[in-house]
Amino acid sequence: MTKKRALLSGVHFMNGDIACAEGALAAGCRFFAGYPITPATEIAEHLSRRMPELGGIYIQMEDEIASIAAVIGASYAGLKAMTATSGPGFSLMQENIGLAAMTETPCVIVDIMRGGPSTGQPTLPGQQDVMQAKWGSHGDYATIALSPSSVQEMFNLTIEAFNLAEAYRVPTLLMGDEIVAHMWEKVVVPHASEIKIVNRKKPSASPGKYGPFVPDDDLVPPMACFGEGYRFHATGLTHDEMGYPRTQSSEVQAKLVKRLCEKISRNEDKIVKVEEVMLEDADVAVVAYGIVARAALSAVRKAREAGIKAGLLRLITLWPFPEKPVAKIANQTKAIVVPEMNCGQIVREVQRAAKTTPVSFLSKLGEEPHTPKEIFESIRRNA
Amino acid sequence: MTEKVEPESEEIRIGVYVCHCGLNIAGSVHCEDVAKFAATLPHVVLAKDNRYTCSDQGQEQIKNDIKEHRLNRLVVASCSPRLHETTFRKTCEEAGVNKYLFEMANIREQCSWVHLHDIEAATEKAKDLVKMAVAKAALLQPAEEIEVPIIRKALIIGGGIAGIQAALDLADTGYKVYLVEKEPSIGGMMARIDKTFPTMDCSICILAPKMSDAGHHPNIELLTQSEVVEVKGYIGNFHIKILKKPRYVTKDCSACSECAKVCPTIAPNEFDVGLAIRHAIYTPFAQAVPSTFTIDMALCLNKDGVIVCDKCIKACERQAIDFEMKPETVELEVGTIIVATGADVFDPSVLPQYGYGKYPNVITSLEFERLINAGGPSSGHLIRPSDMKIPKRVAFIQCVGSRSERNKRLYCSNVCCMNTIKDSLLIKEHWPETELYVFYVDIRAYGKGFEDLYKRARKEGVMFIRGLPAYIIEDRKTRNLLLVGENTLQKELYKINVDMTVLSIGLEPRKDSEIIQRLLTLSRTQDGFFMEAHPKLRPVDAATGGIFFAGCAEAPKDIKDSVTQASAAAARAGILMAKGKVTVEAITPLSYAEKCKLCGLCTKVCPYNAITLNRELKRIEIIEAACGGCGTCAAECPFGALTQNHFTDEQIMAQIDAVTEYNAEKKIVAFCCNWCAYAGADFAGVSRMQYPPSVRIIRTMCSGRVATKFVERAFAKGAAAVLVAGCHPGDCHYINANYHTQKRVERLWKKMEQNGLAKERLQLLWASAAEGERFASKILEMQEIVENIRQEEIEKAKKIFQKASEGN
Amino acid sequence: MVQELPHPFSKYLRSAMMPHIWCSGCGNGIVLNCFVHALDELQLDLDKLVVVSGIGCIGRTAGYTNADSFHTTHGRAIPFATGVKLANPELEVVVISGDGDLFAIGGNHFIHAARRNIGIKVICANNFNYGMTGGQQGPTTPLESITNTTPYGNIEHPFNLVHLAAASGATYVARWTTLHVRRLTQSIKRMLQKEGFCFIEVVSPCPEIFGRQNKMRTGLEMMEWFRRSSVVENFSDPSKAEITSEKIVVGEFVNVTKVSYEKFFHEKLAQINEKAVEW
Amino acid sequence: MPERIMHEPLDGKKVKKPKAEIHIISDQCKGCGFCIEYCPKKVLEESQEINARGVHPPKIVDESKCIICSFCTAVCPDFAIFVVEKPCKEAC
Repeated sequence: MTKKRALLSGVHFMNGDIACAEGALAAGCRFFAGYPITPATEIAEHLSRRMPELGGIYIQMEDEIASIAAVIGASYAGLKAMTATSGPGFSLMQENIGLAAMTETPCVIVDIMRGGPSTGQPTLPGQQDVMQAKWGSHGDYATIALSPSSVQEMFNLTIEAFNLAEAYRVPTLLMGDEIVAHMWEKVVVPHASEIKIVNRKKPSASPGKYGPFVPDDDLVPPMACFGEGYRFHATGLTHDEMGYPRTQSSEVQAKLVKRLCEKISRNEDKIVKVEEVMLEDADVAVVAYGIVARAALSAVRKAREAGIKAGLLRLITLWPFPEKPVAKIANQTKAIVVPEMNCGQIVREVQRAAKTTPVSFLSKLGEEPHTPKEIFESIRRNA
Repeated sequence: MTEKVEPESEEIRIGVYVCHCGLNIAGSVHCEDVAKFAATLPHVVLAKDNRYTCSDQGQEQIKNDIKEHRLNRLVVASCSPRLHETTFRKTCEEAGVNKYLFEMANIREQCSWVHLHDIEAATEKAKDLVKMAVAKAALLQPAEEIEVPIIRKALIIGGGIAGIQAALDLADTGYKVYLVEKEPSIGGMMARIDKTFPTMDCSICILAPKMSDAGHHPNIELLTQSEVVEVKGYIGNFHIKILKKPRYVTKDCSACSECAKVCPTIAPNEFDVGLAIRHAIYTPFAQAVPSTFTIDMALCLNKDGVIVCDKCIKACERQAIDFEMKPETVELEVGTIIVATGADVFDPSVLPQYGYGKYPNVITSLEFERLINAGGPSSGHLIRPSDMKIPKRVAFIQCVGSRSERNKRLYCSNVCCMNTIKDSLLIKEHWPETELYVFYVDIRAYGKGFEDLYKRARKEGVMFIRGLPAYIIEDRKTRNLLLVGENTLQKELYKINVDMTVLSIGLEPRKDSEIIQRLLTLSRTQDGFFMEAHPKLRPVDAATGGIFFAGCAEAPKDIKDSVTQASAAAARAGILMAKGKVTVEAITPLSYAEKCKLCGLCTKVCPYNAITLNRELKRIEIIEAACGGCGTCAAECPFGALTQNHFTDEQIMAQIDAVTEYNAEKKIVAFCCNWCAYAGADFAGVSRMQYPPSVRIIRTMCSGRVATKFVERAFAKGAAAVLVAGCHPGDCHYINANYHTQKRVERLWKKMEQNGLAKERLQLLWASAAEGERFASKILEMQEIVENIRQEEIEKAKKIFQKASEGN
Repeated sequence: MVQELPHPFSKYLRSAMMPHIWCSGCGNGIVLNCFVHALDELQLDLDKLVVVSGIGCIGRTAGYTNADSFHTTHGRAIPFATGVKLANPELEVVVISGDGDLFAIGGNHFIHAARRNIGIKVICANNFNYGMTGGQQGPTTPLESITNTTPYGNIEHPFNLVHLAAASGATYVARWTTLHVRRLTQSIKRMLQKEGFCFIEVVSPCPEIFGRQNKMRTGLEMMEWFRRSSVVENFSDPSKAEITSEKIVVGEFVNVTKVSYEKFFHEKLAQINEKAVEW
Repeated sequence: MPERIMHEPLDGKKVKKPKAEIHIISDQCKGCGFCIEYCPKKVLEESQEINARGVHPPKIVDESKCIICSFCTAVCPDFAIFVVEKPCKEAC
């Protein structure tokens, strides 16, 4: 075996897109279908070279709709599959993200957020898709969304995204932004053997008995793949546990949709990840995610130097929303500052969780994220 | 297309030779006087009489005179041009005179021999004949015969033994052959026969090898289930269109017959005359060539391109079945065509007295062949249909559909006698106890080995009874048959009880003969079989160049004769193709473009489609090679824009004028076609039939050449009577040109009636080359008119046809 | 009338889903019938078969065949199938869907899959309209036809599907009607044995929805139209393969050999991994 | 070949037709009538009975006429009819 064909390990200098791509490979992803779009294109470019080296499939589809559809197909055929895009493509994908949710398809969708709406600012960062990540497709369903704030995390969280997707049979979204995607940083890649990989549960029932949507106690059904002899059916229609359409039955509908949501909410504690910095004695807490969290961190440090007891709660998981960690800091702080590169999306979730604790929102739109100074000013105002 | 050649300016110098032909001519004509008279005629620079002009000395003399006296036109007064024209034409050519500058006066067959006892009249007539010849000679033009290249490929229509033999002979000679057969397999009638007479060979055993040779020969392309739908062009250059019906089975078929086994539909097998069944997908018989199966779509369940039943498709390992096959039109270019379309058999169900079709145990000789055939429905066991039992007493009835006024089949079918004798021996061979009766009119055992076979049959105890049964009565219970008739030898009635009766059915022309006739412009005899160019000397040539006959298409024949004729036809076709080119006699039409009004009449009347109207170039175009040389176009052209080389209007008018210059009112002007009437007149001479010397014959190639203006001219010049004589309708040497003759004569009759002229002064005669008698008696009959005609009548006619007397 | 015996094809159908939802006289059942008939004749390993369909009446086919099957969102059957085929080339992936699903909302996917020559097999039941939504004009609705959304007659020119497929690069293109069940079955067999992107259009009666509005009230009347008008013209020019009330050109139009995307891809894989080892 | 055929085939009786056994699953029938219309031997006709789906399923007119082409089976959209060949002991 030559170096080129192996998975990476050791210390590397790379940008976020490449880190994401390498993370996917490390996680065992062997199928990528995508469509060129700034600022996610490098992920596709990198995988078009790397996938074949590892015996995986890279294909560029005719559009993002086809890309996500192909990803779902590949996943049902047994491969870990991923696509990567940005706002406009993400919108096109919503229909089949819904299908993935409905058919409980393990797959990863990377959305490198840029300025919107519509074509917006292709080359500039944004955080305007985070609500779409939750509500993007029609109907009730649950997904998991993660938010990396460094190139290292682009690598780590991509792996995490695959693990969660496989564990919960759910489309998992990696909500990066233009800066983490294009920024070059040091990435420490552990040896493959040290990386934790989760694979989907295989059915224990024999083909005759198997029902593709009969859940275990964790509400997640074991997943058979095409060609394994189970001869099962899956559909975007409301279906019973055998996978057969039951479009006229209200109880089947209720049971199905509830489970799709609860298999995530019930496992929230296992899923949700946050980073807490200097929160033990904090009077003012900053809640941030993605690239903004890094400005927030230096702002918090500045505040401490200025004698203000500030802390940072960095959201790594956006969806399911880290309800409890936010509620916890709300109880112990006087105020919460939420800087976002949008007109206020996650801030509403924070307010909901923070209940009485005042939450002040710091919006930023345009070519660059908040400066530490801007966030510091806000901390001081709220101190 | 020939352009008018301007007559050479050089002075015309005619030499005339009057032949004594020993005493044949000199016996009743004063040849010296004739020669002297000739010398007085315009342009004649030399006139001689000699004993035998056709002898070597005679010819030498002519050659010398030509050089010495610078002769440039030649007239020989002797026998019929049909006999010696070619001889003297050669003489001319050897002396450097174009052969078309030679003319003959027939003073033997049509003068001395028919007026043996009236030397004066004969001599006068001879002078007239010479005068006519000289008049024409003065106007003769030199001509070159054109050459047409011949495509070295042959089309053979009909895949019976004749077609197969002809195909193999030509293919072995090295020519490409297209063998067209409308049935799914070649083999024809011979494939259905059990044994052949007189040798008793197994028919299919000797045929099958030839069939497969034809099937595999690199030079032979088989087109089965195919029919000729269009024939264009002419000798050496035929363009053929063939409709190839789809077989629905591809060449991949291995003839394993698995498909037939599963095919759910059945029908009687035509090949076995319905005595055995076949399936919708089938091959007519085991040895079929090509062996590829075929699907009878009329029977198959799959209609309108919808496959309902796919059993055969599933059964076929080679996947050779293709319901998508469509009919295709194959286009061929060939130089020669052999017509070997064979014959049909007579349908005896039209004869109620024999109860065929009503009585199960009355069968035809063809059905018998299938019954007695080891490969047939009863696998060779002679059983009678009613109870499948072996008959103890079998009768054969001869001449069923032959030699019969009643059935309008006057001819002998040629094969039935021997076939019956053969069949009777076959029965005796396997079931010696069987009582056999043959009812006949005459037994015709004329061929090699036939008589022996006939004797054998009689020795074996076959009862031959002369006199056909009047009727047959069937016993309802036993299904036995009672034959009742008169034994014409013993002059007594017979009533004979038999278990089975075989009707020895005759052969008749193919029902679709008309189609072939029309496509190839052939002619047929009264019997309906195709007519050869000459019954004795060109027995396998059609009247149309490049087309030949083989087998029963021309007349009923047995296998041996068919094969013989096939090889002959192949040889004849081979000769043409070996030469690679053919010359056409320069008697083709000549057109005066400036007079042509593009009415297109000529294109309509031409029996050979040799004239086409080119509207773009505003002219007619003549294909010399296709032209038969009948001259009908020239006769029909209303504007005198067409004439015929070597039989120009001027030349014929000159002949008429020559005849009518003196005492026209005592003469009959006769226009005779070269092939029938003129030959008939010759025949009258040969058989020394005597008739009045008043007739003067003008020879045309076909009576179709006789334009109304010729007749009018004759009357205008005061001729007493005019005779137009040609071949019998249907026997025309130029397909149907003489129909136009008839129309023209009828038009003239009407005109004469309207003008109060005695129409009997114009007579139309159909006389064959063999009917000298008929010709002679016609002249005799017309002599009446000549003698009784009144002067006023003649003058009246002169006036009425005045216009015709002016110019040409 | 004996009834104990099971239908010979029952083993290819999901008994739980039978009877199917299709109307009386609808051709979808015939398409399904011919499809399983072909499977039966080929003795295909059902464990290696994946049937994918989109939205529309015929979309239910996936659910009815006793194999791995997936009923995707509207128009997305082909890209889904593409993912399946590439992920596991061992699988026989068949897309069975309708004219609206494959050629209106899914049209882009169709032409690109054909262009790439992905080894999936597509059967389109063309019923000339959107049946499931009650009969609206679609990409194959004939000119002047009446539908719920073309009450004055259709003014849009329909797609010639075989021409489209051939032009897009399909390696096998055929059209039959539901009356040509034998040829359709053979055609499906041939298609299943081929490499690369294949397409069969099945002109199929929709008496209840389309027929009703266009003077063909029963399946029989529509089948009669097929019988009356269809002409088999194998390998004729796809651009001339018309469908009119007078003439329906059916037959096999394309049957060529061309390396499939997945085969090509794996050849490349082999090559580059060779190189990689050399490095 | 042009001859008029006047005699019964001698081997006509020898050809053995397979004996069909037609199975109609009445309640699965939706009454489209394809099997009746396109049967090449017109073996079927519409029955008077009304099945579970409220339509008239086909009924057999003359089973002996059936040649087991099985077009009815192939053209039935509802898998409601099929034909098997009777084992020989019954057939012959």
